[in-house]
Amino acid sequence: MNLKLLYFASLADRAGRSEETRDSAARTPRELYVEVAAVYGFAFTADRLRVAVNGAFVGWDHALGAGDEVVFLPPVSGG
Amino acid sequence: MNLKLLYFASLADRAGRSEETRDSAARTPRELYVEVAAVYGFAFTADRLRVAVNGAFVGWDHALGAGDEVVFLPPVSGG
Amino acid sequence: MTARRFRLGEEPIDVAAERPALDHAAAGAYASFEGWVRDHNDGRSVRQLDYQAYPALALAEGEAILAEAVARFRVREARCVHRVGRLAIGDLAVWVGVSADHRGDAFEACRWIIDEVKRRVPIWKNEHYADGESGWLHPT
Amino acid sequence: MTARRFRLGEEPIDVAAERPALDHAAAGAYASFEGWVRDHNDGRSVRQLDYQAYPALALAEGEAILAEAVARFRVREARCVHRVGRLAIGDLAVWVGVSADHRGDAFEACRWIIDEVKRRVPIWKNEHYADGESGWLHPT
Repeated sequence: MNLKLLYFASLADRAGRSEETRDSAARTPRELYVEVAAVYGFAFTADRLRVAVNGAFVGWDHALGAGDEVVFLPPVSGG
Repeated sequence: MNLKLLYFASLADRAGRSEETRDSAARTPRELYVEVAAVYGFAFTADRLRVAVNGAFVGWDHALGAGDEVVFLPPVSGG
Repeated sequence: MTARRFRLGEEPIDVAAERPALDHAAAGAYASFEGWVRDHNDGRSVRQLDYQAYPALALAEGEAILAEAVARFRVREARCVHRVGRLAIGDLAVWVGVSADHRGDAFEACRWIIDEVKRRVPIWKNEHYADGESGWLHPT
Repeated sequence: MTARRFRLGEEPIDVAAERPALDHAAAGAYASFEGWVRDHNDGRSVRQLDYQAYPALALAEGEAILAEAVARFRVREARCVHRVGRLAIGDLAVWVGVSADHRGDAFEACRWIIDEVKRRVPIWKNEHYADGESGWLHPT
């Protein structure tokens, strides 16, 4: 199914893009992160990231649906 | 000797004046406060007041000199 | 719907313009915090920086923090504005304002809000150093 | 001689005009406190109030407090202005501003300064109540 991914900060730098649409078999954010981390060589382990789907924080085993917007959030540094 | 006294807040209200020059035999602020408290009926005991001479805090047994400016300071309420 | 308590700002934050939202005749205390861009961090000389936000989630999470603050502390009102985009040394990066009847509550709520904003809101800082390097900060 | 850090103000306090004294390229944090005239105190409705100071000693004691704050806390600069004279509901009675490299120091110093000013500086408040009475406050 098609998923939309947004990338921020160092993840965007590493991926070389700020968004993409992927056709993925991942059923959860956990599976999706394994997939994209391998593609782009993301160094973060999942425990250092948070994940949001459609603009809200979710757990790593949240069930993904077609068309979902998925974001892996590296540690924040605002303020 | 002549001493100048300034009165603030409720002490000024009670004394009916904000300053006066007194010819007093008081050798210390402690003795001077007993004198003026009797004259004006000040209700504060000395332990609730601070005393300043010539613009600086002093102890109650500070030696007064002719022409000193003496102020008995009731509890403050700025801020 | 009430006015937003948390906002992202593309333009310089006008603190004076934010203040009327905090006025309240029963409020005797106002505490505020401002984060300014420093010329150094971790021993490196900083020239400028960029803040990037994930806007949809940053706005929702910031609004949730301000609502929590109003519920947790005895405050009358609380607001926060965070800049995004490029900032120079001395620029105002984030502002928090809190009004309350008593000063203890105003200080505690203000401190709590900036701590939570820094901990939870999806905003990232990219520092540009004097040596030409730059880097996104991801505190552990 | 350096500029005074503590002042008494006969006119409304212009916070924006006070701010440049606190700017510092190394300062990442600014905390401020403002005391506003409330419409009530101890269950009584307040219409207006007067602040009276013993100016010579208030200025000396205020300056001593600000110097102590700069010595005790890791701050870049600290300032305070306290109004005297007649004030109305909502008027700004006292302002404290502190800049520091880190926010914890800015908050702690700002809180300490307003606490010490309220405890030590010879300034008195006369509240005028809605029922026509008035009274000098002398907290125990």
